[in-house]
Amino acid sequence: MQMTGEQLIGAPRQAVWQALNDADTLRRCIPGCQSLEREADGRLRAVVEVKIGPIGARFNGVVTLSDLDPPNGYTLTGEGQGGTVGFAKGAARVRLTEESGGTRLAYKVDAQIGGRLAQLGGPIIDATARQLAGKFFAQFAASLGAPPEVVPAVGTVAASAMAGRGLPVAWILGLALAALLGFLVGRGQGAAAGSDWVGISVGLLVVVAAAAGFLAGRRAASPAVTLDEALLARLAEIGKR
Amino acid sequence: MSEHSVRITINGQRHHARIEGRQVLGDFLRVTAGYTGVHLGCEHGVCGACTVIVDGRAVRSCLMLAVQADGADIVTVEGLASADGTLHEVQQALRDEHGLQCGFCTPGIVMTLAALTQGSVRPSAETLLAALSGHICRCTGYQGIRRAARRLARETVGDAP
Amino acid sequence: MNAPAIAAGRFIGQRMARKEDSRLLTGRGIFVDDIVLPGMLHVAFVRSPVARGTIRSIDVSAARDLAGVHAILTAADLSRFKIDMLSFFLTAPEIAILPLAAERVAYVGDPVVMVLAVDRYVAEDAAGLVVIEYDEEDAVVTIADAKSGALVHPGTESNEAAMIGDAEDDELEDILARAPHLVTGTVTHQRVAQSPMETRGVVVSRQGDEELTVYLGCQSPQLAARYLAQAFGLPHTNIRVIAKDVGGSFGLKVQPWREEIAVIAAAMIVGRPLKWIEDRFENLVAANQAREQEMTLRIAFDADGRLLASHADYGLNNGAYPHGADANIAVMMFLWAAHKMPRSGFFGRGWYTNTVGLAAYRGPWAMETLARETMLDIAARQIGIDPIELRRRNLIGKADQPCTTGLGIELEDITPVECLDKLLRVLDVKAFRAEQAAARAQGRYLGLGIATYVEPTAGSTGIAVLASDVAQIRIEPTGRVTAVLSTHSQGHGTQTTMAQVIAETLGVPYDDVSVFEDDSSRGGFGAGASGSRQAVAGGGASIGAASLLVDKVKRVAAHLLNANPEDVRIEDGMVRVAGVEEMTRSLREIAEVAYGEPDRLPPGMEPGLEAQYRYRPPPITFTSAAHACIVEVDAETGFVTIKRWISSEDCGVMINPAVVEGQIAGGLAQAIGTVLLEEIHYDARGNPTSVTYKDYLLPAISDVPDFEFVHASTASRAEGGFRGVGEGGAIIGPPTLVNAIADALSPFGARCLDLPLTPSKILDLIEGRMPAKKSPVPVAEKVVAAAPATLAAPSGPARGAPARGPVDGRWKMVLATPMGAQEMTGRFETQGDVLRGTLESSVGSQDFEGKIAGNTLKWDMKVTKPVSLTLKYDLQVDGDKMTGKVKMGFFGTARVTGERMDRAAAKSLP
Amino acid sequence: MKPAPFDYVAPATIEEACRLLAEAGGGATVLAGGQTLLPLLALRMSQPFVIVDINRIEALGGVSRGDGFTRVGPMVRQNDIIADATLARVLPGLVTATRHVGHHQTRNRGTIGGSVALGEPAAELPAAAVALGALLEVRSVRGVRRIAAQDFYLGPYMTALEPDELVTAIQFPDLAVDSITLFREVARRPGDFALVGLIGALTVAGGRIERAGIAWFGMGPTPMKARQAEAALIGQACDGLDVRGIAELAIADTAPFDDHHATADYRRTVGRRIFARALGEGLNLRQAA
Repeated sequence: MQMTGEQLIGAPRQAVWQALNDADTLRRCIPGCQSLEREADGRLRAVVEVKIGPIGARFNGVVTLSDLDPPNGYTLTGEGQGGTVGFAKGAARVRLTEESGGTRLAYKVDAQIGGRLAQLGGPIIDATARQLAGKFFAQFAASLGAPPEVVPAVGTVAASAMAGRGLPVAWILGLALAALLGFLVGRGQGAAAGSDWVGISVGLLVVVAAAAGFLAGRRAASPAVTLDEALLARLAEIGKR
Repeated sequence: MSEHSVRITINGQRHHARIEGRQVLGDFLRVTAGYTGVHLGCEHGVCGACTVIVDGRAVRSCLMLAVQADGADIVTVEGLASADGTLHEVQQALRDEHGLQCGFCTPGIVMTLAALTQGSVRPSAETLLAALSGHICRCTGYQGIRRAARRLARETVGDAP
Repeated sequence: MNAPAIAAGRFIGQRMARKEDSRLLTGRGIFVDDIVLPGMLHVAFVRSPVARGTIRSIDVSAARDLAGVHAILTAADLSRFKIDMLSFFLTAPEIAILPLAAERVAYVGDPVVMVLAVDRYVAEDAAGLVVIEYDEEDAVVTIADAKSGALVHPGTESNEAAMIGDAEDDELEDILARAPHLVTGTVTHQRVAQSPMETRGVVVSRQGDEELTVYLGCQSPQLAARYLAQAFGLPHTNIRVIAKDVGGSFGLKVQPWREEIAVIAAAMIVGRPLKWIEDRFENLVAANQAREQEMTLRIAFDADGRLLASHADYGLNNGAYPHGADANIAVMMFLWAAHKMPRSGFFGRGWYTNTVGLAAYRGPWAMETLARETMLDIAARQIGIDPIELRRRNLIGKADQPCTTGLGIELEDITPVECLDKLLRVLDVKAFRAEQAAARAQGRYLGLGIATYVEPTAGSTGIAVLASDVAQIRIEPTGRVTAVLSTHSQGHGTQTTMAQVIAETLGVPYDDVSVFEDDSSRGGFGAGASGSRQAVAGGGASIGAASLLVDKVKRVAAHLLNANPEDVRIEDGMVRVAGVEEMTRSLREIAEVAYGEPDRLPPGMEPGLEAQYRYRPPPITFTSAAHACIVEVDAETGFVTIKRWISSEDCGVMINPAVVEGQIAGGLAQAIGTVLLEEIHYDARGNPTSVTYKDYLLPAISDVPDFEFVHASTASRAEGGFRGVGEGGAIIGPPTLVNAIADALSPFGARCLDLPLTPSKILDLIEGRMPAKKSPVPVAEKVVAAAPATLAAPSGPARGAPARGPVDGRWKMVLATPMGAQEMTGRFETQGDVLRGTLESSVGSQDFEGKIAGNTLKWDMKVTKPVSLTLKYDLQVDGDKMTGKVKMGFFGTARVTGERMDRAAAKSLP
Repeated sequence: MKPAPFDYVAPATIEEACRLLAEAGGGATVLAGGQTLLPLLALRMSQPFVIVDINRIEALGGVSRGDGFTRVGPMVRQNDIIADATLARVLPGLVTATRHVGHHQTRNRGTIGGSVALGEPAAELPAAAVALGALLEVRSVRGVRRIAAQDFYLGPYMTALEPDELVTAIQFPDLAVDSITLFREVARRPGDFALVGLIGALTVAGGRIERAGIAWFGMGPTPMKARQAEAALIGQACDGLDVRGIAELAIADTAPFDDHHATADYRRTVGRRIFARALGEGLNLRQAA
């Protein structure tokens, strides 16, 4: 799976660069992130816990920063092990350039998910990762004092609008997390009836599309998903965690 | 992980055991209690081979924890034929109609039919056949199973698939 | 020469209740998972989550520390055994196959680590703690990927696993080009899972150093024991395979495979009984699967719709580790086996991919019937002939036989035309067409599909393991009859049908006969269930052994009663002398004398009433059939309702019509699943994504209609007149249903050639949107010769290198044929450019003369058995190595490799 | 396919269950009918620290009539919903929908509350709750709150329920006696997930549609409420209704997807058709035929 994109952040490049390298900032911005520690030689070790309804897993992720070129960018390679449920891994190239109004962050990501996630989770993964990226971005921008991109009360977007959003750090750890939706940590009651359980992959794809679309805001294309206030409220609220 | 002591009646016999909370009922019946007629075909609630009667109702023993059956009365396929070996009506019907081949899915099918025909009022063929859609048989193409169900039904009308 | 339908006997032809059923209905069958042994440990596998790559590291420390874990094994631990994985033919595979992956993984689900623990729960806990790092590589998933992608098995020349036929045939192309009618289409058959309700499983315990008792899900304990003996290099008698009840197989359990072998090896290492029961998730991810093939078929007709020629271009996805590398020669052998087809050619190739390996599935060559019958219907529409009439014009009928097909198959008594006639006696086509027209007027779409086929069942040439079966029958001193047979049932009911045959032949009550076939340590070798062979091969053996006993009983009784042996009859367990009622004795009385009072027996007669007979069936026996199916397609939702299905088959003399119909019905249900429901999906990275029964849809009772049966029952030339019936429904069912759907959709001009026909796809066809197609087989396109770097295997043969030594001398040569690797010894002698020599193999030896030019050797060899053809050898010598190919007529081209045996012998030949 | 280790607790009261959920701090999973949870446990896609089994809580069962509503306990088994005389009279739509949930054997264990609380987007009961305007009573140590079903579903398996909360009742408002039930489901096999399905209830008075509640299942991330179609229907005369036009509006409120079993295109196309048929037949309109 590949993702490329760029985003203008309302903060000076040096600040963005520092934030990009500040484990604490990253931890706070990464959905479901239990811990994130910087080890020697730029490695970041993260534990991400995700849960959606009855489904959940704990991922151990390691991210290596290389080609460090402050304050212009770096390359990340990351891998997340989810034990029985599978793995996620990938690499991302990040560039920062100054612009009027702030810093433009551009990234190029290539990554995969494997194991039961890919076998049972199907098409959700790609979309989930993108959504997480977008999710992280809102957090990250907020952490830099600039408000996340304005979100319409009701976002109407197409799945295509998911492309080109997000930030690699979140995404790399998000890969681990991509297993399941980070913004759902601890949501949902586990009880269920009927033999409803296999629809998971299917549905997730769409909710992620919805969420990512919602983050994508106005760059919406033709109508695909309509979100109600409850979802927006929920997303906004999680956004604050 | 928690351990629990359970009292479960199986085919009229009382079983007292100490089990892990995570043990699935199907495993308890097969491994702990020794009723190997209970067959686990998919362990995710689709094939129906593990169906047993719990407190009068046909349920998937792979979709229940054993600890949940504490105090329950369970009947497995071993509990149907009479002591002298005479087959239960459902078993006889399946035998007469050649309703089985490899016999792996058979215990589940027997238990669903036994549960539905145990009452005083016989269900219709449609009812029995609808319930049998919860069982997968890979051998027979269902011909003999359907004949047996119709024979056991209140009236023998054709099913509407 | 067709004998009239056989009048039903006392037991043969009767719908006897099955002997298996009382135990299976009361939960007292014994399946592998029911076996519990003292000290038994449970196995769970850690499997690769990537389809292709190398194993960077394996960390089992956390898993090993878990309480209840006994041992954790990897390929390194098993490497102490030399294990030879074998094909179904018990020949060595073309590629190296290990029970556990060592350096590389080749598909998602590839077993890498085994956990041995006190129970399966703990074993799975520990499996989750094993950490394996992989360097993932791009996966080769589809046939198209295989043609252009990296090597699935580094060290091989290409991803081509097997090849048959001919890429170019100008003469044939010419006929096709000039034909009045040319019909072309590509039929795509999805990958399916055999999906027996009981998954694979094994319980193994080691006795002493080298003795093994193996409870195994299999299709023949005898074949499995022989397989294991060869695989582990142990004496056959040291291995006892027991398989009392097996919950279906359909080809999956035809031979032990990587997991079973790994568990058996592990049991030898740890010296504790081990149990592995495949769970359904493993079964759908990692058990060998079937079909996934494509055929582009071109058929030429004359103006009257008579066949002129055909060419089939065929591709078969073998996965990474097939049960036997395969280009499925049977597909080509039987494509036109029942038709007047003047000229047919084909080019078939099997491909390795990073998916689960190929295994047999009920009617492994079924693609030929699917492709032919669906294309014949398309042809009928295109030419403007009724599809039934088109078949009548081209099928080989009674009057045309005996004859030999283009591929050398001798036909004497196939009966597809008779089956079709019988079918049409119960199906009023005219009335249906009227109903169809009326329905269409109301926007309802009915369709009628018809198909015919012939199925080779028991054979006794070509495949060594299938050549014969044995029956050992005893009339016990009690008068009861015990038979030990080399047949085996995974639902077939051979304990019932063989007992019927034996009771009929002996003249004893059915209830007095007990059949045993579940233990390799009693009875003799036989392949058990495979290729619809058991009625013919097992039935023949049973009749043979029972007849020997009848003869002996007559001689004993005649001697005791002073009667003429010809006047003695056995009826219902009583021995009677014609016309002398008071001389009647029970079989028990005779048996007691035979065993206990040798002095009262005819002089020199061996005591006892025991007989063994090994039966070799005719070289080939055919079952024929014609089926019809009527469907209604809901044009609003694309759902198909099957309204009627009639089977008209000729499986010869029926032993038990209920069992016969059960076999056909089971096959038809699988056919319905194949056409409408079942599909194993892989994503682009080789992840299987139909890994539960909620995504892999098997037919339920509501998907299968009531079938109607018509039986032609003409006796075959086999003992008892049986023909066999196991696979037919799964072979003829798919085209019958596809043709019915296509007929219903004909107003939309839809072609239904891409299975499965899901509601979504059917709606696309109806509304003219082409469904997303998988890569079709390009017509006879050549394999890319100029290979990318990855194709240049390090150990690859040095092509075109100048000969660095003379060829003269003795060479050890290996011929990679569709039947597996064949070893031979070659002796070569050169005089100038003349090459003379001899090839010796276990079969015999043959001289040849040819030419040598530089390092290139060429010669032809005529072979007459099993069919006559000319082998064209074309080899290159490179020092002490020899590589090249041999063209084997329609068997295609096989790779040849050779090694010099005696350097010294060089030039030393007289 | 064996569950990973967990602690199992089976409280006897709602209060105790809420306390256990609060203590677990998000690490607990509630076990109701278990017909979805058990497979997830077996596949180890669900590995909770604690399983809180609510099957022994009497107070979570039973069907009772209130003033203008019917109260259904979340632990009422699906086959008991089907067999319930009261529900057959006052909520025929719920009964019809429940007949399509899973198979006989799973409905013997599966509960209405479990299905409604899970929020499987292709399942019948969450859509029924939305279409029939159900109100979910939710309890935790922090207190009680009521959530309208239409606000409850945020995404697949993603609901407004907090990790420490338990659904303790489902209340369905009474429908007018002459209300019309719409139900259609298209699935590969009986008991399978809907490729596309819809459920609705219309109240007709004096030939006009007074109230309309319609929801799709299998057509998006949640039960998809056909808002635009509902709005268009209310106040309309039954005669001469533009069924196909309203079907278009209904489809506009869906967001179907491609998967193994059907394309998004298929779901929209067939959804349009079954909606028109259901509505047409429901109102006995000739256009339908």
